[in-house]
Amino acid sequence: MIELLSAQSGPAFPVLNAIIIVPALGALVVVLLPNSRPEMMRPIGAIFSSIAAAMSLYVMAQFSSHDPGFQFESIQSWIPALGINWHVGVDGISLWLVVLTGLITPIVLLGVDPHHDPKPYTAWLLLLQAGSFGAFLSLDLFLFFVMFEIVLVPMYMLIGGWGYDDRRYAATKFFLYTMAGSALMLVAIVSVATLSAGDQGITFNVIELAQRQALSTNTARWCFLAFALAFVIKVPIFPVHTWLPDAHTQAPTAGSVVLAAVMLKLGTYGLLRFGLYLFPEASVWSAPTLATLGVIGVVYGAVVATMQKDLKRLVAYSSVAHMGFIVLGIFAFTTQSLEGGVLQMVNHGLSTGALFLLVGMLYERRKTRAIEELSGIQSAAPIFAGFFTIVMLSSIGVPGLNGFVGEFLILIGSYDTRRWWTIIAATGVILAALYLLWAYQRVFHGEPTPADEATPDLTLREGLILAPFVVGIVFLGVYPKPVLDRIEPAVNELIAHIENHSDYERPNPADPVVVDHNQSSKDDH
Amino acid sequence: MSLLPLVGFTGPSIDWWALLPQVILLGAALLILLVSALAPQRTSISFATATTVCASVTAWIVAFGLWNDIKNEGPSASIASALAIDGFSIFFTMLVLIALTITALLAHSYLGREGIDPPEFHALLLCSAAGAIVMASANDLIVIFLGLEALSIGLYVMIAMHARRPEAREAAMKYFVLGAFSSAFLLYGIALTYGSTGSTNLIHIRDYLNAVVFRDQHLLMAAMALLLVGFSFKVAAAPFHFWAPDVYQGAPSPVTGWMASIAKAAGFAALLRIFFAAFANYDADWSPIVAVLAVLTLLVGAVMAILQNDVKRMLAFSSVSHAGYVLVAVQSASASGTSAALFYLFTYTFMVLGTFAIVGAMGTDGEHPLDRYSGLGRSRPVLAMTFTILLLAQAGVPLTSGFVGKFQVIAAAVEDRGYVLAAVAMLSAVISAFMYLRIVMAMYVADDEVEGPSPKLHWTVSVVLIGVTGFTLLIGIVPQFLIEMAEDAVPVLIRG
Amino acid sequence: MVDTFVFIVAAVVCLVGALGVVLARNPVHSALMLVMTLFGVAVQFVAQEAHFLAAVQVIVYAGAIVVLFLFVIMLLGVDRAQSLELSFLPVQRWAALLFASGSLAVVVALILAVGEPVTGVEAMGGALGSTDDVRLLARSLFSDYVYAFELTSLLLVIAVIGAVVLVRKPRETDAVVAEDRGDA
Amino acid sequence: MEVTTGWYLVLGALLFVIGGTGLLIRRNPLVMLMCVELMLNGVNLSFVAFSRTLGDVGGQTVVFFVLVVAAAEVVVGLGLVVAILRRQPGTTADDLSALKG
Amino acid sequence: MVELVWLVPALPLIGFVLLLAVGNSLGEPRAGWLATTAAGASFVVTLVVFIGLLARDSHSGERSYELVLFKWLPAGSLQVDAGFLVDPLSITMALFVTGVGALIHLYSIGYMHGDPKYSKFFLYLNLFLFSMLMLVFGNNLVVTFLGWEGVGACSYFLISFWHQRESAATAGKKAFVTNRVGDWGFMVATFAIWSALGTVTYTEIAQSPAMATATGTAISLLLFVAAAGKSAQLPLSVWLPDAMEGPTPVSAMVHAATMVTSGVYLLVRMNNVLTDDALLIIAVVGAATALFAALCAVAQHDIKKVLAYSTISQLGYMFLAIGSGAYVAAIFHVITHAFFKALLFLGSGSVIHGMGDEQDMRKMGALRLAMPITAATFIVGWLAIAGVPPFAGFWSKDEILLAAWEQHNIGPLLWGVGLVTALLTAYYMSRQVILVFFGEQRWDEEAHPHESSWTMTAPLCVLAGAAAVGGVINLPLVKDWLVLEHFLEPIFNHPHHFSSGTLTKIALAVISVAAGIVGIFFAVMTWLTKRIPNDRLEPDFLENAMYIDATYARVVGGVGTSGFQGTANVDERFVDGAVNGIGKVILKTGQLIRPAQSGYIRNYAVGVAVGALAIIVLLTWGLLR
Repeated sequence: MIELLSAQSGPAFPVLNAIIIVPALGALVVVLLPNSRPEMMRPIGAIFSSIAAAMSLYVMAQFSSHDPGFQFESIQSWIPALGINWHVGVDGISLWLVVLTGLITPIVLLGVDPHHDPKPYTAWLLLLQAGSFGAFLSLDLFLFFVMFEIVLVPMYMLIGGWGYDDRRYAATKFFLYTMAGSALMLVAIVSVATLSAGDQGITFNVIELAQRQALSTNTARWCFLAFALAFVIKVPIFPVHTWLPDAHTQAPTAGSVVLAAVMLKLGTYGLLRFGLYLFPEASVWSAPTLATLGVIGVVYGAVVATMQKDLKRLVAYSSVAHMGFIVLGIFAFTTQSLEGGVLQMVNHGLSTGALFLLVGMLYERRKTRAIEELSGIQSAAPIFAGFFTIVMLSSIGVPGLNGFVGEFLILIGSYDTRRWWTIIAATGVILAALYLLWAYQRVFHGEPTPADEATPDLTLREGLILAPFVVGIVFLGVYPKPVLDRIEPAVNELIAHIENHSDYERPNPADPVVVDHNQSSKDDH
Repeated sequence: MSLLPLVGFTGPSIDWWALLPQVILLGAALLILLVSALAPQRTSISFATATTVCASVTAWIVAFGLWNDIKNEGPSASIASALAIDGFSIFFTMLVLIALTITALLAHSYLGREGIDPPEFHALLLCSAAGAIVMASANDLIVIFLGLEALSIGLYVMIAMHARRPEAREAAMKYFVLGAFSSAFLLYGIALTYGSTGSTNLIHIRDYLNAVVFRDQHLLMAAMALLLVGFSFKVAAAPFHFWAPDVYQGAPSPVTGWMASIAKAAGFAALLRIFFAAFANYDADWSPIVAVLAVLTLLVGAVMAILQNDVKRMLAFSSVSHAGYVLVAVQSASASGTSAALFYLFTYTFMVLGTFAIVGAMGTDGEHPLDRYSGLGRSRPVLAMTFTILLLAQAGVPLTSGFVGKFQVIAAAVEDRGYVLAAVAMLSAVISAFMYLRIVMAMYVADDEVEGPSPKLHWTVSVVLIGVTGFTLLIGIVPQFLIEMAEDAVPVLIRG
Repeated sequence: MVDTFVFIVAAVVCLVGALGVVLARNPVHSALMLVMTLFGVAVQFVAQEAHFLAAVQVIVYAGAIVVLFLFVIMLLGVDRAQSLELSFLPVQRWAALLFASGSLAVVVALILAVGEPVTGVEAMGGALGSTDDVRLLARSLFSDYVYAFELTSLLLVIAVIGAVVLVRKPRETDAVVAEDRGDA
Repeated sequence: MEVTTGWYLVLGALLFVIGGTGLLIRRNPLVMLMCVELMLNGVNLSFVAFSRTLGDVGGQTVVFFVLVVAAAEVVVGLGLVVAILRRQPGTTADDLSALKG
Repeated sequence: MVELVWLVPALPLIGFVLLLAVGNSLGEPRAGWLATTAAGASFVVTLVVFIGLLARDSHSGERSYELVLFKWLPAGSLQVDAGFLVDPLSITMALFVTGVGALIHLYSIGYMHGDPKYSKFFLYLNLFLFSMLMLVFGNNLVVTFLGWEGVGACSYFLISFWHQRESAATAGKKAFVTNRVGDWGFMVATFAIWSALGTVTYTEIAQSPAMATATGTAISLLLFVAAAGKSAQLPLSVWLPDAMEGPTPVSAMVHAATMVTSGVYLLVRMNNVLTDDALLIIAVVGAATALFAALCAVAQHDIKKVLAYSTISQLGYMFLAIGSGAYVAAIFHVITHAFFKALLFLGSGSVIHGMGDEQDMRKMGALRLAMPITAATFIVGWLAIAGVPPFAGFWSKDEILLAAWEQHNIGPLLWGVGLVTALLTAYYMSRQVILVFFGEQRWDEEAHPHESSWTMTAPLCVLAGAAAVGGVINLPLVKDWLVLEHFLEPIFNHPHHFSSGTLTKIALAVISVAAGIVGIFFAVMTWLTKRIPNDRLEPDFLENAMYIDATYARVVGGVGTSGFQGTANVDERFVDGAVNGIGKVILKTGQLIRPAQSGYIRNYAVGVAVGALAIIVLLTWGLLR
């Protein structure tokens, strides 16, 4: 009941705006701090980003799981001359990504030591958080594009400033590749806005545009392709994924974590929010192709990951595989697949983020990420190995951990609409076990060399950094219901939207034989 | 013994207020010369700067007053309709005056450093500024031509004043010869226009073209072509851009900034007034040509820029590809396109002046190798960040004025169904982004042993940098008022 | 008949002069050839009843500008012959040829296309022929073109400053610098 | 046969083209300047021709301004040439090609 | 009482959590006792639940109780509960899982004595027990899958428990990955079932109408793939022998008694979706596996390897039974096999322990004197597996053979294979017993084998008892004695009934017993009395398991690796190369047009002039309009 109320009349305080602004403010504050106190930078930054995190949690708590629409909406006129507004809102699809963004940043900020120049490091991370919030929350195409582009700068700076040997190449490649992708999207954005202006006047309001559906089929398809290009590069899916391994490998740990946990999601989120929502017909039209690319990504990413010699590269390619699942789920257009997709975004954020943290910690100890230079770590650092194992199993998709929930929902949902894709994608679970276990065996099992013997085990601080990830991994694996409940309405709304504006009909699997406990469970909560 | 009585002759009415900005500038120039003739050299450095700044500020205030008058009473013309008093002219007047102030401030320290005679320099600066204003606000082809010559000849001299440096001499010579060459083309274009429309006055030309249907329009077309050539040269559009990189590189940095900002802007102003306002009926003819020029300019500028290793030269080429952007806006031959162009030029002026200010401060010996910038992020974080912001703004990164400018250009192109053109523009933006990133990388990604350079910044330069960077960010975040200004500044041809 | 004769003679003079300017090895000769062209043009002006302009043409151009040229040539002592062939850059020959022939082609094409180029436009300034052109010139100069007329003052100021600044003797510091910078 | 405007225009065009071509093939800065003068004269001729046929004095007035411009250009141009040749005697236009690429 | 079912898996889970928290500080042997208590307690609770279930009316579906803890995966029309299903089948499985599990926990206390990772071992054991119970009690496919994967993971941990040994690490990985192939089948089967029936809950599946035959067969085969993965049927059998790298209690519990039989459980659980075509295939594969493994077992020298192959072979038996539709027989054999195979493994473990980690039978012999209890119990196990009446193995095996005989397509053939397998089983087990406990002593004195501690021998005795008399739960002699069959009846839509007359039954039984005797006799002749030369009875071909494993290795190591590496190279060269290629192309273009920027004024003038010309032409003749 309370949920309902808060949904109908959003809280007076524009919390979403605050979520975006606070970290940016924090960045400003950090920049203004005196250089003489380097040790102050990260804590102060962490305070600001924690405030943002707290607000995102507040939003999660106040979020109504019955309202499929956008909540906490807030519109301010920004550039009336061009029909552009500051328009933010959150729904079941973006909610969890916002929460994820909120929680990840303070953790990495506190958890990962930049070793030099803490001030700009903190400031960039805060800007990154602000930008990511903005991208997930914005309901105005222009605003979205602004945020979508602006996050490149902090990440670029993080890679360039704190990355490893080959950082110039990696950072530049990252920036240019993504920018090239979004270049055409800008054209498409303007086209959509101008072409669907009609007599109602030009607007960049996503909801408005989605309702108008004013574009001719052909134009819509072209625009969709422009959008899709930007997003698939960001996701990334085969064959436009090659910026990812370089960026991940060269980025500092914090960069890799945020990149994997948050920034990749901009791609899949964009496909959902702007691809499917704005261009239902075009999405359905292109679904086979994109789903195929996703499945190729699943298998291909795993295969290539198997052969990597650098742990970070391996994890990066595993990202390609995991994101492939999400893309498949998105373009299967069923409740389960989409829910699974959204959930899997969060899952991937947790597991891959944690993996990068772990690899980073390993690097801190051994100053190498090369698999063949490591062995028998488990004997020297059992606790570390334990954490790694849990995260690895989640990434492999062992039930009881979060990875399984997402993948299972995606696959079972896709089976009806994309049978053969699903069957092939399911082989991904085999390959995932293959490359991760093999890497694990080479790094953690076997006889430790003296150097490995000397590897210190996890410190308490590191344990505390990893703890939230593990908690999330287990919780989402055991009891994802609260999350799914909030995702479902939005997802169903989206599918209904697609059905209204295209010839797509969602399949209805044979009605389950009703048994009493089913009903009893329907009317709980 | 007997003077010819000028029977029934009455001179045209003159709106002195509208003329005042130019008069002030010219007056200031003469004042500086006068004083410098009397007063000793040393004192007159700061005096010259001060006078120039005061003059331009006063003129700016006047111009602002005019802007409001026009908003209230609408546009008009004066001096036998040769001087347009519309939002367009005032918009550019204000732009020129701002750039003038900035350039004067930048020149202040530069001249002292390089031992160039300040009074003459400032006098010429003022005169060429006046010329630029004339170009933007003239309703008559020949007046535009005179303004262009005033601007250019002033520039030739300003470049050559740094005669000690052979690069400067070479730059001056190149600019002069090619400039004269191209203005001959422009003049021929004016001649043909005159021949086919019977006047050099844009208003009359517009009316005549509206009224008459040509038996054959070859002559007019040739005229348009030659006019286009003349201005394309001024704005350094490919294939008339070859002079730009060399001249920009060779010229003293403040002058480079002045050229890249105002010479371009004035050229575009004239181009817009002539083609968008006077030749409006024939946009089907000229807009494709401009589109072709735009594509060439965008790509050549971007592709050549990434090959360079001299920062000043990189930026020279990048300014070429920026001209391409404005051309994209121009070719759409629409009000929105024009205002987009105006917005772009306005914001670009700030960026490019700031950029060349930093380049000037960094390259005290006239050399600007990229690796000189390595480690700047460590040694001078604030300066590096300023430079980064200005560069990213030129790359079109959001929350900077550069992005809003590009956005409007793209919008204009798309409204005109110029999807391909828009795509090309964006892709060239990506290409040139690579070049900007190289500079940023050099500043931030340096090996630890390099301790970066720490150039001395005269306070005037710092002031300028703060100003332009602030403006760039401000417009990036709240562009509304400037967009509205640009929309009010679409040129109109009205008889005075 | 007469005017045809005059036109042809003057045109020939112009063109020969022009070619002379371009082709003469020695800048001095070029200058003199330029004078020849200028005279030819003056004659054409007369032929079109632009007497005043003709006079100005002779006085200003031939009288002032060319003399200025000659002064500079003498001043710098660059009156050496300079062979054309050597001065060709790669592709320059063909480029020049292309431009020349191309433009000629365009001109011819235009003539063929445009029988009588100018359609009947009503006179803007005072109609010619009514009175003597000096008066008319004065009128239009001080009415329609007064703004331009005033602007010429701006130009001249700039020209003066420029001339002064440029030809002022280089300070000895410059000279020194010039040496050690090893240019020239 | 009777002399029409076209004839004068063609003559002007020829002067213009010869001047332009000259600028392309000569490297002596002074001669290049003269070539520019040739071009301007070609233009002047066209102006006068037009003004005659249009029966409009404006064309002639314009020629007047062109003269001024030409004068100013020549003054500055010659100044430049002097400034350069004084420091590097015997320089030709082609020698001024250090800035390139 | 039935409601307590949640406690059954909960107890080991608690044990796991406690050990995770305080395991290291508890140290030896307390950690072991904690784990054992948890397992034992869970066995007790299972008994309670069992009694509770018995208390209910056997007919009218009373004996099926579902307990839903919470909604696990609610997504639209898909509603997956975290729920338990207590019915005869699950409780039967649970009983012996917890029972045998508890015993093996107890055994491990002694066996793992002195191991540095003592507490961690029990931690894994408890986690395994928990997962196994989730597998058994899950009320829908997904929860079962949870346990399914859980036991897989635990077996991975336990096999590579001594991970410093490269072989152990590799074996663990191999087991997991091979199992994953099966898991793929499980998942896809689940998807197919959901898309066909709209549910994944067992009770609903049982009540739902029959599917199209094609779908049904597909699903059945996918399920069989899953089962084959877990239960090491051909062609996925390769991981089980390697799994012997793990500590012996693990081999006994995970790889003999419980986990490997979960494949059987799954198929029995899903019996009403299995189609005849699928069943035939299952039967054939089962028979083939049984024979293949038995042949391999003949030539092994490692005491545990023999048992491993024997396990595969026995599992083959179970699938033969399922394929023949005799689900009860399958479950029956699962139970008896759990007893005697666990017994044998623990016995071998005791031997290995006593011999100081010696596993090669050629270095043993005459150990009956050194370790009498072990020997005695081992012999019981031997008689049981050899199918000597009245030991447990005889009854279950006999029933399977009978079912095979009655299989309607190729019954006699299957029966024949089963018979040969029985003979071989008797032979290689006898060989093992002789080599280990009888004959001359082939070990030197300083090995000084000794009997193990009571914590190890006690479980042996208990299991020996079970192996001896376990048959009583389903004696075919009198109809009413078929306790198990009656008990399990409710879970089958159409219960299987033997059609053969009593005479046939007796005949078949006699033949099978005879086969057993022959096998034993032959073994005695060759290995004990050496009347028959035994030098050519251990061909490498069989010792290396017909090189199947080697072939896999070659394929994976050869084609597989190079293919993967190739893909990786393609990614680097072409996919990424294309991207960098674009950059290169742009730069090249730049280099191409760069000469135009020659620095010569007159070149630039050409640009202007020719450009002007071009524009004039284009514009004047309207070429671009």
